[in-house]
Amino acid sequence: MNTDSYNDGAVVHTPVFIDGHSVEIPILKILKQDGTLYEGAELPEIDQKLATKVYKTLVFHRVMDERMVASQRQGRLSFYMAALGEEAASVGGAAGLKDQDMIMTQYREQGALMFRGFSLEDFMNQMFSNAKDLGKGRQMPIHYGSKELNYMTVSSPLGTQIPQATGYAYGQKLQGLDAVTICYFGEGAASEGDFHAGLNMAAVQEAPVIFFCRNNGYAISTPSDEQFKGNGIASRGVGYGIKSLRIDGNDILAVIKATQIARAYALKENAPVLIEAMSYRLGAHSTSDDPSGYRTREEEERWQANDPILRMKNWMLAQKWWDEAQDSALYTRYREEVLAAVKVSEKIEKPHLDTLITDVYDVTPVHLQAQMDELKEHINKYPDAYPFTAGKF
Amino acid sequence: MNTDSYNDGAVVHTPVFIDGHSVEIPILKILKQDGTLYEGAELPEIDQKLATKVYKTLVFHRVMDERMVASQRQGRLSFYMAALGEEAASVGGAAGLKDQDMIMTQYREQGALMFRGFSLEDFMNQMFSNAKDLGKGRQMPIHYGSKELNYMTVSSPLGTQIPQATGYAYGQKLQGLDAVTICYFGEGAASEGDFHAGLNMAAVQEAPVIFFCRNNGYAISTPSDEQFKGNGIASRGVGYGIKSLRIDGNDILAVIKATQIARAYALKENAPVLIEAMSYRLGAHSTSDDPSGYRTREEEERWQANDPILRMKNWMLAQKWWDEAQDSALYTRYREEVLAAVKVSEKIEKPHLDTLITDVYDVTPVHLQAQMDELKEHINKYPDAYPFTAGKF
Amino acid sequence: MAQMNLLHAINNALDIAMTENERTVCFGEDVGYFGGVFRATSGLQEKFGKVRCFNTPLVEQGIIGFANGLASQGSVAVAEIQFADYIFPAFDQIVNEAAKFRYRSGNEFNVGKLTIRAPYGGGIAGGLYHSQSPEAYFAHTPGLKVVIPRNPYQAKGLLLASIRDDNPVIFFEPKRLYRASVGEVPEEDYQLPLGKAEILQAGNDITLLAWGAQMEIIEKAAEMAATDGISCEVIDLRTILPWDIETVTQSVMKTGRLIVSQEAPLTAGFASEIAATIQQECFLHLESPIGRVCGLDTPYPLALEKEYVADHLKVYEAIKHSINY
Amino acid sequence: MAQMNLLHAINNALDIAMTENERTVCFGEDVGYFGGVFRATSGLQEKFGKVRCFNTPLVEQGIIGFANGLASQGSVAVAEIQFADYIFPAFDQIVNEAAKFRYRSGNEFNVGKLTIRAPYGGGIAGGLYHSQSPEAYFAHTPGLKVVIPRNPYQAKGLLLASIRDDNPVIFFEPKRLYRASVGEVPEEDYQLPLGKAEILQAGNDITLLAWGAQMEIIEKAAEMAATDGISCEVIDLRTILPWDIETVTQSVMKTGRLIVSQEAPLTAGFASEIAATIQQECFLHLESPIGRVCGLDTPYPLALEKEYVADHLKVYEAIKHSINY
Ligand SMILES: Cc1ncc(C[n+]2csc(CCOP(=O)(O)OP(=O)(O)O)c2C)c(N)n1
Ligand SMILES: Cc1ncc(C[n+]2csc(CCOP(=O)(O)OP(=O)(O)O)c2C)c(N)n1
Ligand SMILES: [Mg+2]
Ligand SMILES: [Mg+2]
Repeated sequence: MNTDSYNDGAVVHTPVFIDGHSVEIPILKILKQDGTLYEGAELPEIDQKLATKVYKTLVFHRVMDERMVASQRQGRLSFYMAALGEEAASVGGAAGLKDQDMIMTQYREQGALMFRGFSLEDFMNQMFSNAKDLGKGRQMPIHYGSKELNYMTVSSPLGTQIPQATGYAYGQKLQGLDAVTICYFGEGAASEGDFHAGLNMAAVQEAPVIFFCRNNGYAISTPSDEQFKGNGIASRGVGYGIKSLRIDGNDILAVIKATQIARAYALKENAPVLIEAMSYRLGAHSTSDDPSGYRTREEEERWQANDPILRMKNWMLAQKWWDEAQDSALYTRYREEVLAAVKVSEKIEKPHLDTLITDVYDVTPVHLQAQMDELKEHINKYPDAYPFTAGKF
Repeated sequence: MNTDSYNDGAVVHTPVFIDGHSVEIPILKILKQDGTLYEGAELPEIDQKLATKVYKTLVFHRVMDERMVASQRQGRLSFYMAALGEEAASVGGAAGLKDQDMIMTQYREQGALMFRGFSLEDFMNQMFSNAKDLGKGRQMPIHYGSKELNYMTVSSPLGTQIPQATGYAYGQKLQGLDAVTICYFGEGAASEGDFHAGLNMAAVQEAPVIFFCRNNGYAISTPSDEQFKGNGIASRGVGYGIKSLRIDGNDILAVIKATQIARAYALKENAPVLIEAMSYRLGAHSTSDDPSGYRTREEEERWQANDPILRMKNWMLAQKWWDEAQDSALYTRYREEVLAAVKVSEKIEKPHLDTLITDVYDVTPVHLQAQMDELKEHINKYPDAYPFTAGKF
Repeated sequence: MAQMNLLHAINNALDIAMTENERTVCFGEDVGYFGGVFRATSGLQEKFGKVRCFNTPLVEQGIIGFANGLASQGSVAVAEIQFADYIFPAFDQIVNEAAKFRYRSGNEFNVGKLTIRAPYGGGIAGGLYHSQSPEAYFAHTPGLKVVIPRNPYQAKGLLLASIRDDNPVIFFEPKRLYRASVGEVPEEDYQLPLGKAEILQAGNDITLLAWGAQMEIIEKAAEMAATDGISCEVIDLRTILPWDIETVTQSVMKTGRLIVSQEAPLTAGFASEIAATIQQECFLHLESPIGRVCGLDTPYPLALEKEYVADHLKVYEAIKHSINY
Repeated sequence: MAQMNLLHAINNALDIAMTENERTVCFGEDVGYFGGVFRATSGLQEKFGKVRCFNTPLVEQGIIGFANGLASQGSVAVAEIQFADYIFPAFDQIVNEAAKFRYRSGNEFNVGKLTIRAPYGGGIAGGLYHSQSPEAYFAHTPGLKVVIPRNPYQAKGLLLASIRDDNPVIFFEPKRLYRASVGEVPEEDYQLPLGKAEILQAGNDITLLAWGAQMEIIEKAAEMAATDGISCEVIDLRTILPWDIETVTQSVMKTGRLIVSQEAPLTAGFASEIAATIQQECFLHLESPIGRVCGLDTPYPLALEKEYVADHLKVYEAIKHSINY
């Protein structure tokens, strides 16, 4: 009984407020921007093979974002969300985990899916909502998901994945699996009630879940100092009795390190861990957004100097695991591949009309089938009005 | 910009978790159970007049609870919720405020309303849902409210009053009033998403609101260690950047002191304060509950020793502001008054049939009036079936 | 067969579900050691351990969020919301998440293994917040199933079917009947079909349709009408979503008249959906307007509950009105 | 009179409301400095200061909880929910709190000064979570008003009326029309009545009823029908709750036929309430079943949006079906 024990703690006889200053939150940094390590820094478990995979994923991420933003500008794609400047959070998180771990994301973490090996075609087919999209063309671009790769399909309502991750991890524990769940979210989404629910329940229900907050300074136009007044998101972990860690989110080695130790801890202790990765959303919120309406170029430039991909490259070069020629070849290759893939995917036809009503339930109920039958009759009557489906069922 | 400044804090190069142990939360105690003060204790602003009013309110509270639980057992009342053993939290909170301050409660804080001067008749009329109930007989017993006394009508859904209190306080600030809002809730309700919303918004929107958590160890049958794993509720204030204070909730002087300084701070700084009062729900959750199904007699007995009313009485006696003769006379008088009031109120007739549809909107809409007309016709047809209203409209 | 009240029947169904599948988990506020404030989960923690039957913190959005995640993982999640009146904080997790989980992912993921139990309805002097019948709020949500039993036998069979059904199901339990409704219930496993209405009494003159605790009311009204020589066909809808249009249509084709009664307020309640559909399906067969006997369009009251509710007398009047139209 | 698009009209209404009463406050996600993601509150922070027009943290239940408190205090709270799809986390604060505030307190307190604005509806390739039309979820809730304008002129007049109305109002803005719909709007203050439908076109053969962005669709269908010699009476409901039964009844008494069209899925949508009520009110005057032309009973799709929506061709077919019944 908690309230019984309150007599055990410190007692005062004049009021003493506690506040944000009562807790000091250090930030973990391993890699400097120039590619050298901080003195005394402890590396994550990483060898050349893993490092190369991570680095290539980062570059692929950067290239795909760049190409897709351009495609959207050209009117080929309806919508896109880049992760410019904060790619290390998602790629490094996946790199610190095992393949059997579940990844639940907000939306700006496609890097984790890239690391898991989702194919370029799969990405494209989702974005072009075509017949080959695993999601059957039902959600807006960037709402990826893959059962095979243990990557939960993205859902637009913010924060909902947080208590879900707790439940998912609880199920993994129940089954005795060697697996945890990682749950990504932005510092904005952390304001949702679901955040509170998910973290508190994880602590109480002892779920092996890693909460990974990308604190990138903005929620669309809202700067984080209009989002909360506490010391970031990590300080909240204290209130839930959750082990918490703040890291430099642009430091790929810190991200991998943090995720690795969080995984080990969560699994061993059946307990959640909270990681707050400090970063900055260098690009627009999405292709529908223009940040010049709410922040300065100077601020953006300050953060350009912290590029996580360049930082890792500098390290790779220093390690002699990588060279400039390989680097430019990689960028060139990825650019060509992405461009080629766009051209293929944008031409693939739309999903079959029947997919409009499948998966609402496990089995299509009578009333819905009747609605489809009526729809088909209608389309047959006005084929010109429904050019993508007329004559195709 | 928050994320810019993260480079200013402490930096580490090997991971260091922060956790509940990172913040030490002392508890404020002023009055010992024997009625003497702790050495060095700072008294709240209190004179004999205020002290006497507070003490009388406490006794009235104890007596009314006792009588109403008995009335419920006798089948005269449908439902009741006592605050046995934690009366100091509500009475002391009201005593630390000014009359113009808004009080928003959960349900176990009738003490604050008693302090404000809600009449015994008003209490009774609410509980008996009769025609004189200010709430027009629409809510279950104990859902009091009074515009005149700045006491917001109680609402059963838990936690909803928390962001509402933030909004209310914001309005007070906007109008430039010398007034704050106090918001009571249990440690169970603090798990709701609305808690997170209300506290974070209060910090960000700079609202002069006092969040007053009654941590009484239980939410119905759920002990607080199955409610959260953090260090109580006060530790959460840290995460929101809210000044927080833990107090002995059975120490009336600590409650008044904390509320007084919280009010001054909130008003001066336009900022919220969080108070966590440690106490124990000595009685059943409500008259529908039987705690013997989930906790031990021994545990209850340990807490009986901390009776807040006895503690204040001891102080009053020591101050020579009160004597035993006065005390037993007061109990006797209140018992008689309550019993008499029950007898009057239970006989007052039910609210008029028209109150079934008034106050749904400011003005009754056509469709609702039509439903009422139809209902009246129906009742006229079957007067025996609706004995409380037939023939009375 | 044993005599069980509605609570026992539910407890028994949960016991069977937890016994047959060790991945079945029951949780909610006060659900663990204490067995729930109504005692529906009584004894389950003792029998299956704290990991499979437990208290959650007091946060409905968290309970259902957690349940969604757990179900998507492949566990069988049976979540309790303490009162249906308190389901609204979880509305987003139900309507935006659970209902759309399978569709939005192209069936990569689903929460078919989710069942949400919640006591609903009035008649217990509960006032605004312990009396609501919120089924219509969920009925506008493709992807959900909504089930409401009328008695212990139905409760056990429908709950087992709900838990095993591969779609998220909201199972509303008529709390007024928890102890009041007692009947023969087989101790062994059985299921009753979802999506199928049941004709309790065949009749020729008019169809009466309801669900849950309201069944008692329309049965009583049917008895009264019988003394006037009116033959009522009495139907229990049982599943609100997707509902059994076929059975109701067939009945109204025969009787030519329909009264739907629900506890919830009239406007935009589920009775309205039924009326809208049946006027379309049976247009040429209807001999009088479809009547809806419902709560008034107000919050659920306390002192005037008796006047407010759709009782048997109001249903009886509606029957006569329809017949004499 | 000025030419304004729907966004300008709303911005203009907010400007008037904030100018006339210094206790009027506008807030929501990104509403402050940036002026909202659709820019509906553009310029307001600059003009009225950060205390009266501000960003909130990203928490819809908090926004409405805060708004309830603020309104109960006597301030005029105009809260924005960024998309109607994200209103569900606030469902409890709306349905259990705002709607019942006055009733439960016996009118000691009320949140009449609350207005919730939210862009709603499809047609913008928004998929499941940027397309929903959730009006029916709120229509089952006594105590709320629900208002939906069809064009800039209506938007300004109805929004001003909503803000000034002494009841909590949910004001859904058809985001597809934000920039697409342009029209003459007086710069000065005016109000349009809540609870009153508007007959846009008188006709004799059939009544077409819709609201919001769906008005364009039924008007187009009416034009098509006109070339077949079918005379349609076209009505904009404007207020969903409480709705104008009288105007619709009068019209259907005259035409004998009714088609209701809504963007939302068919089952338990608000069209069902209308059909249920009108079959009752106009039973002896109806010459064919009341038709509902709605979205399919699925989540809102993306790739197949064109096929999914209740477009003018589907309405036109329904008209013919009704006439030829
Ligand atoms: C429940 C909900 N409310 C609002 C939105 C609209 N919205 C989409 S992204 C976003 C900002 C999210 O910010 P943050 O969590 O910091 O993530 P970031 O975009 O910075 O990666 C908002 C308000 C939404 N998707 N869901
Ligand atoms: C939203 C909501 N969920 C559940 C309930 C049912 N309920 C009423 S009181 C209570 C326990 C509250 O515990 P706590 O907040 O600690 O207050 P205490 O009773 O200890 O004073 C519960 C679960 C409710 N009223 N509202
Ligand atoms: Mg962000
Ligand atoms: Mg408690």
